[in-house]
Amino acid sequence: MGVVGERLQPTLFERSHPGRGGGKIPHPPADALARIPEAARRATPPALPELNEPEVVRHYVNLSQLNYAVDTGFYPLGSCTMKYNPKIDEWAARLPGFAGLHPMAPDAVAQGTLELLFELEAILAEISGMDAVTLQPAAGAHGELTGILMVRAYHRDRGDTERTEVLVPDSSHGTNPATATMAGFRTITIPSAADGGVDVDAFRAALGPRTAAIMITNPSTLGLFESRIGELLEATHVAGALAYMDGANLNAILGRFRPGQAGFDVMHINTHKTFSTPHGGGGPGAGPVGVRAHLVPYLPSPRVVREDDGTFRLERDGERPASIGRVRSFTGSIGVLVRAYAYLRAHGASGLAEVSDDAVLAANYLRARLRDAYRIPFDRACKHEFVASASEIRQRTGVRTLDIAKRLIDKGFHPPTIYFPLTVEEGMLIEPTETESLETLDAFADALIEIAGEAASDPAVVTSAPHEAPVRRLDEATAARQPNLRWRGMTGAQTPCPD
Amino acid sequence: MGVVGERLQPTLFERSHPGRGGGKIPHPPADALARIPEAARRATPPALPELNEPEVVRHYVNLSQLNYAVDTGFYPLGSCTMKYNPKIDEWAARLPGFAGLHPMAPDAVAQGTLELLFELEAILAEISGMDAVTLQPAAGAHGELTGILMVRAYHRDRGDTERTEVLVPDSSHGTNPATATMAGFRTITIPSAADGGVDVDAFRAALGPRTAAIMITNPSTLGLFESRIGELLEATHVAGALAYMDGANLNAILGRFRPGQAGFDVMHINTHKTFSTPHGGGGPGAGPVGVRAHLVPYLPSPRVVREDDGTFRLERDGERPASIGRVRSFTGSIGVLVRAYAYLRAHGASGLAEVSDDAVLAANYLRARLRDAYRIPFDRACKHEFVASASEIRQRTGVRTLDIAKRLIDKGFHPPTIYFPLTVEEGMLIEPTETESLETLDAFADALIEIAGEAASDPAVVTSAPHEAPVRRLDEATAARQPNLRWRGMTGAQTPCPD
Amino acid sequence: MPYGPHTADDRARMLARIGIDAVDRLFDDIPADLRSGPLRLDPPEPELELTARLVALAGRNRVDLASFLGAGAYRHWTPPVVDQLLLRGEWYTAYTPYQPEVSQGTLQSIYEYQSLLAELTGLDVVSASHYDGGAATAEAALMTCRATRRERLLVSRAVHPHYRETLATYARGAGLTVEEIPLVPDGDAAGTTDLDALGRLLGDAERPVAGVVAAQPNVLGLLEEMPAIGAAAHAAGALFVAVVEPVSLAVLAPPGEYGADIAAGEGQPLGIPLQYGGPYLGIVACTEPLIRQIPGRLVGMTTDLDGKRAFVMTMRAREQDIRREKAASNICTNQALLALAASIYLAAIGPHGLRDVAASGAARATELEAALAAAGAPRIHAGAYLNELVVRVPDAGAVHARLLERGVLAGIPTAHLLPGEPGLEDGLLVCATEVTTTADIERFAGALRDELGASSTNGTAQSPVAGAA
Amino acid sequence: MPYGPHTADDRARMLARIGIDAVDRLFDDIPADLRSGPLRLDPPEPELELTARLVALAGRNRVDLASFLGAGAYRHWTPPVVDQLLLRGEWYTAYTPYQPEVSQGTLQSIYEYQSLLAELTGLDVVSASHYDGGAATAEAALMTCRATRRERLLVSRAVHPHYRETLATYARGAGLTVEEIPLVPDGDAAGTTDLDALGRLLGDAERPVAGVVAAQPNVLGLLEEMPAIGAAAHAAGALFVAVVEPVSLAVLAPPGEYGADIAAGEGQPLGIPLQYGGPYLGIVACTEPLIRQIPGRLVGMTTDLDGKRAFVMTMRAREQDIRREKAASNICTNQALLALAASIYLAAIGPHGLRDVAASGAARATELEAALAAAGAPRIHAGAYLNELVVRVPDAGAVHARLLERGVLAGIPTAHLLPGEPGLEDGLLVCATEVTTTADIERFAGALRDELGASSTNGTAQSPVAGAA
Ligand SMILES: Cc1ncc(COP(=O)(O)O)c(C=O)c1O
Ligand SMILES: Cc1ncc(COP(=O)(O)O)c(C=O)c1O
Repeated sequence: MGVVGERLQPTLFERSHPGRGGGKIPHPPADALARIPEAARRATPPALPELNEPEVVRHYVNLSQLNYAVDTGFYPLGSCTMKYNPKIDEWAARLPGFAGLHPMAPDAVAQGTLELLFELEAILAEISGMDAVTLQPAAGAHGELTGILMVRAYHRDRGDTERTEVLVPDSSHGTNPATATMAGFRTITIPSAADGGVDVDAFRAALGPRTAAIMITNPSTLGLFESRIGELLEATHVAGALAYMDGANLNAILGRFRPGQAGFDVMHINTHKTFSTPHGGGGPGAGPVGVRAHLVPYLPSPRVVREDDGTFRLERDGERPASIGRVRSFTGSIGVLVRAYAYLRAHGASGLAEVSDDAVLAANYLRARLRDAYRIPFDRACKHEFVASASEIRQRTGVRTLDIAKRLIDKGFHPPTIYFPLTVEEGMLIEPTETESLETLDAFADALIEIAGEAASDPAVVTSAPHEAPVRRLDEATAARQPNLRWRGMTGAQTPCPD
Repeated sequence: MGVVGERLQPTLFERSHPGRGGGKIPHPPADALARIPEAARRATPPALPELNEPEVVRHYVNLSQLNYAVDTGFYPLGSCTMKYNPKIDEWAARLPGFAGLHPMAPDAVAQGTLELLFELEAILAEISGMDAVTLQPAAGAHGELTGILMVRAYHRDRGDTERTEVLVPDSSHGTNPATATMAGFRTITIPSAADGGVDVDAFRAALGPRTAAIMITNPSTLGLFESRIGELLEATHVAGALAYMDGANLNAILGRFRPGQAGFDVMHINTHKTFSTPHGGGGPGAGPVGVRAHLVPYLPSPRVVREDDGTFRLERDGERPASIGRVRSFTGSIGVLVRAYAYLRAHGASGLAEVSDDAVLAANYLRARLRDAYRIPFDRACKHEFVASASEIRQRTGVRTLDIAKRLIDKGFHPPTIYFPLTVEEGMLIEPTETESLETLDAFADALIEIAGEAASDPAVVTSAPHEAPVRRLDEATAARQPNLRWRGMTGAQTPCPD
Repeated sequence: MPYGPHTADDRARMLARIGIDAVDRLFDDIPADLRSGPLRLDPPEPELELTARLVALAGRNRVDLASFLGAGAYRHWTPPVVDQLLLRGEWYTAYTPYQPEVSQGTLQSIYEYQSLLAELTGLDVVSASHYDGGAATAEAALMTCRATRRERLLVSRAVHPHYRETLATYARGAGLTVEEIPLVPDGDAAGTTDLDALGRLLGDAERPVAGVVAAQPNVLGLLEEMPAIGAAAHAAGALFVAVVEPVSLAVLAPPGEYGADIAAGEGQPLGIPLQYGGPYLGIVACTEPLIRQIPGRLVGMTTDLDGKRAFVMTMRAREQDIRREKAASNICTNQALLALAASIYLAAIGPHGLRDVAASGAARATELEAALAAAGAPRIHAGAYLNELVVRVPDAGAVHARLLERGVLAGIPTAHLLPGEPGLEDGLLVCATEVTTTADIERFAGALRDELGASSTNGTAQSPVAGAA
Repeated sequence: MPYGPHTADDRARMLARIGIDAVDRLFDDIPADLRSGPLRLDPPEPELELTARLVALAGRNRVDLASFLGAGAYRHWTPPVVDQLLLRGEWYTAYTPYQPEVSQGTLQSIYEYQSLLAELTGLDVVSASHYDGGAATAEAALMTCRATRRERLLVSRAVHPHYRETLATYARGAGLTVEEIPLVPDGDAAGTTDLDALGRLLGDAERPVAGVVAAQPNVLGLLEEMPAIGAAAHAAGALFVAVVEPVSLAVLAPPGEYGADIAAGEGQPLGIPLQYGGPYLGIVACTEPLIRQIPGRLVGMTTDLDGKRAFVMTMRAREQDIRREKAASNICTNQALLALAASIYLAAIGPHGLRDVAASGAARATELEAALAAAGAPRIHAGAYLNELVVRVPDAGAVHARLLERGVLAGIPTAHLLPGEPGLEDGLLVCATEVTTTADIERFAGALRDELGASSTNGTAQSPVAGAA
């Protein structure tokens, strides 16, 4: 009921009432389906919920109020870049010319979108320092798969078929090793050095003729720039492997470091992080992939081509035979890319540089503010995020990072990413982003410091948190042991169709 | 912070930070204002708040969550018809063709809107049983003024200048007498009879050669149909006066009673009630006025005219010389009227009849359910709303209607209208509307019955309510004694303009 | 019914509880001879078909023209954030905040609106909103009568004609007299309120004046000598009502500074779509001493029982629901959502942005003036203007119609706007804002040049000329 | 930076606290030789100008044509309530619900989505979403390999070519073999999966098949013998993947009923705008025994410490963030907001509405078939179809291009869709849905009649003919 009353909501199914709803679509002729053979028809209508529009609205309005969101408060979820999503981008994606265009429309009908995509590729190529970009992948992990499949095709085309391994640092995001597996590679995990960077010796030891690629997240998931990246890249190339950069953390280095220019062969970009397309409660995103010239032949098809007369078209089937093929249906998550394009245009060169400067400044400011209350495992200049650890607090008080995270909820903040990367004990990865004000950063630091105090003075208040949220901690064990993944017991929409 | 944290929000001014914002409008040339004389220029820039867009969004998203609304729950505010506002209507009003049309656009440019208005007039004329309708008035009270000014013009044109009084029942809405005053009339208040209707004898006694008009709300603000309306109308007309119907309660009688056909001379309609255009936290609305033939010459100008060739135009200046003139700038609250039109089309004849049937059914159902716990002063078939009274509860327990209203908040409901009409002691005017489900009606009745129980068993919990809202009861006395109606203390946006 | 919840079964249960057998019984109190038959309207239209109908209707309006229309409603660019926030059901499906405990959102937003407009106007008391600029001006004029207990109003003829007509309608109802202050016919001050005439009108001691109403900028786009008008009014014991355009207040002196007692105006330019005239936002602001005369709602800051800051409707004894026939006005439903739109717009665009909007309009208007003059349509007036101006075009009405066929909405013929006003027979009132593009201006000037070349060769003046013919 | 909060002063305060003098210091860890110069991009564009740019670009797409395009993406009418609810920041600016206590909105909505799709597909386990129909199909195929520990996949050639190509790309990566099941070339079953050929392919005991993938309706709009395909697959120890279109499931038998182990498909028809291809909604559903193989997120119902019902992500051990290289898939970011759109669409349109949508498409398609046949373009196939069909048009590619000039988007030349497929050289795949109007159909048929009349007089058949040439 919003501002007052019970906040948790019944399910759509509990709200259902046979005979409700209707009035939206004219009824087709009664014999509309007569020509469909009985055997192919559905015997029992699906038992979908029947609601009238007012109930639908209340359901989703009230449910939405149970969510924490960037639009309601500070969301310093490390590695996820939860920054402000400009509203003009939402408007742009909904322009009928963009939103209503059919993906199988002939090129002549799609010139506006094709031009936008072509321009966007160029902008991303400039930012990434790459020679070409594909906009097809639907997310970061999808971009990784696309990139690693190109690596595979590259080696295979050169007859280099013994390269079956991908080196991945232990601090990397889970998508990296999972991608390697999906692309048919074996993952070799490289430990981190004491300074948080890749252990270069271990790396050199693992590198060899079986190495197809290295996947480096830079800045790393610890928020640290790999300062020995030059060495790593050189060794990789000397070994005949390719260097993949996980660009999920590009937000930190816009205009400061262009991976392609620096020697990476291929990288993906998360538009839903760096270019602020909204995360949507878990998606959608887009994961454009940039490549250097030697990988261009392998880019997925179709790409956008500009003709001499200034018109645009999609590549035709088979036009680039070395392509790894499609990684999805149609051309890409265009609605997401329209938003990214608008964001990029609004910022321009100077704005993008400021994005990174301010993101990095904010992270370092928080690091400085939290230094006394929390252990900062790598207490040097971080990039857009940094890891703090409650390991000492835990030793002293028994209060764990999980508890601190839950207690932050009581204080009105979304918790940071916790226990990631897995390499840091009781870690929390804090990413403030560039769109949060100093007042907000201070309030958050104050809250975390206060909680550190509570852990000492009144640990129970922390370990039993949250107290103010719509629900308390959940029974995840039962959820996994006896999974209830769908509603049962609707009796089916067998009521006569209402008018 | 939405789902958790402090719910009350700082003001825009407290959120302001000099130097924030910008990036939306290109800067004009520095000399853009050079040709404006110094004397006409503003010396100090206005001290408006400076926020970046993320802060603006959080401000208004979080503030909005402090509101109870139809979209979040049951809002049985009597006399206000807080029913569901269909979302297609919001969509329609935002179509660029409607939203972007300039009010001084020539007729040729405005054919779509003019056609819609013309059709809407016809639909409302049919519903009201009137001969013609003006769509100009911006709200119900504005419609009243328009109608009563037409009455005035009518009498004056007939040389009937001694008619200086307007008869208004004591249960009427405050806008009725206030309107009479604005139109230069004296208000004569007519008491109610024991059955809640107009006291016909008192009415006859007051009626006379000085009576310009009677203003009858039908169904009345007690939710009762004036069943002696035939008598009242006849007496009015015999006395040479005109009969105005306050149509705010039209929701109850669609397709059952057409006021013009029944003998009323003029009435207004609240689109924001009967035809579900949203109330917007207090507005906007629209108050179309229907008249019988003898008042058509006085309708405000301009009206929409249909030419023989099927095109539409606005009346030209002076085309209908007896018109009372304009009651506002431009043509009307068109955006509101587009919504009403969509609503009317979606419902059609049968849907509108169902609206009233179901609204009346719901009100009578609630009346039946509450009969044992509350006094129902007029316990007969009501229309779309009814009055319940806590007078007996107050006598027994000291708990007042105000307390009960506040306690309803704790139970997740918006309170009904209380202490209105003023004629009922400890009254609450309950209007459930036709869009609320039986489950909701039952939950509301249960809550009210429970509160009646609490009043007896634990009156303090009721008199100190609400307990669950973002704020407790307010200090209205100080607010009125030492009015603080604006923020002070912003130091002014004298910072250099940010880029 | 498309949005209703009730099935036949639900209805049966309700009837049973009520103890009747048919809904018809609930209408037995309508006298049989007064009952109506079924409505003669179309059947319900499913939303899918309704969509097509509405799209077709909207498509019959032409909003793709190069438009130079102003005169009280202005094309502006509104950041999309404004409408996206307005579309939240918590805002637009709430009612008047009668229950403050569950309406702090609306209440705080109104308080903020009052504060923002107080700052823009330089006047401390701002009502929560009125119907529109015309109604606001009328209510402001009525305020002066209540406050001075006088019954005569003077209105500059350069106040928007719709506002003057609305004021006349309201005044007629209230039994008040309205007289118009003529405009200076020629010379440097041509087109502005005639101060001498004002002096004469105020000088009639028999018929003391309650209020003087003038607009800044006026309906011809010209800047008035507001301090002088105010001083004259005050010298005669009258109150001074300034009709203002809120975006201009980013750069023009605020009414509170030049002695206005009341400001009235149209808030549409603050982020509200044109919509062929409404819903718009009537602004009324006044000085503290007039606080008990102001019509409409006021929201004040206060505390709750726990001492928490909170907001509430206040000074309600002026309002119709309390005072009935003695109320300051009959206004009830107002334009709260539009006031919210204006606040969000101001918050989103910021003070510098607002200044840029106003100054861009001025810059575009300068460009427009030059282009039209070069095309043979010089400015008519000599006085200063902000972003609207009148140019002379021989046979203005006909040229206007022909330009429309060429996709140019060439402003408004002044002969329609101020019929009979000397010197304006051949004028077009044109307007530029920050959304006016150079391409639009060139299109206008080019088309105009063609038309003027085609229609006559007896050359019109090629450079601006002050004063009327 | 347009949306940033920091002033020079703020930055100075932050630097001071960090103890450095310039932001540049924070980038000292980037080796000097690898630092980049300033980006060679345009300067920031104020939103006002960006608005104009975007409107111009969008205007260069043509969305005003009479369109008969389908083939995997479908024009439908979506109740406006869907997008208005999606635009709430609480939905679209949240992230993956890692903290369930402050994410019950998203979690419950995913649980509801899973339940709705389980009901539509007749399969109990539904993932929280995949990238799109193509990726979902590929993931479903990979599941069959993991579950059977086999490495050979059979895909009907009547599965959308993009899906087949995506599957091929994924399979190549994973080292799997994909073979296509040919289509029946002629006769009553022309255009559907060749069951005999399928039998032969499954019969190869040396190379056991993990999964058989077929689509219902297939990409030519035809209805397949799904039970027979499933039975054949199962007989060979393979799993059966049905590629489905969710709106059709209102009227067609659900995969769970005809023996599919997995359903995959594109959720776009459930209220998601066309957007030139995305973001869309990949659907994957499976039977309970396959639960540990399903990739992507799952949300389950549970309780909190107080016993209150609540929702949480569950069975996470399949996912990359926990399992890393052993995960069921690398998927992380998915299409949650689109799953929400689909749920709201289903809730708003209801079961009867969904049936009406599906049946209206069928009715419109019948109308279209008749009109095109009368215009000289008879249907090519004899089999049953729902709302997409292939008609024969001599020189289809050229006619298609000429119709485009006349404002008709005449579907898709089948020669492009399934190059080399016998009998489809001269076909157009056309589609009708509830938004197809009679006027559009007449426009198409009229233009086609003109074109066919103009281009040749050697009469094509005037009545439907079964089978391929
Ligand atoms: C470092 C890193 N790499 C890869 C990814 C995967 O990106 P996506 O979630 O878009 O698939 C993420 C996402 O959180 C990430 O943080
Ligand atoms: C009976 C009645 N009359 C008149 C009005 C005034 O209508 P409005 O608020 O639109 O001015 C109302 C509004 O609540 C009302 O209930």
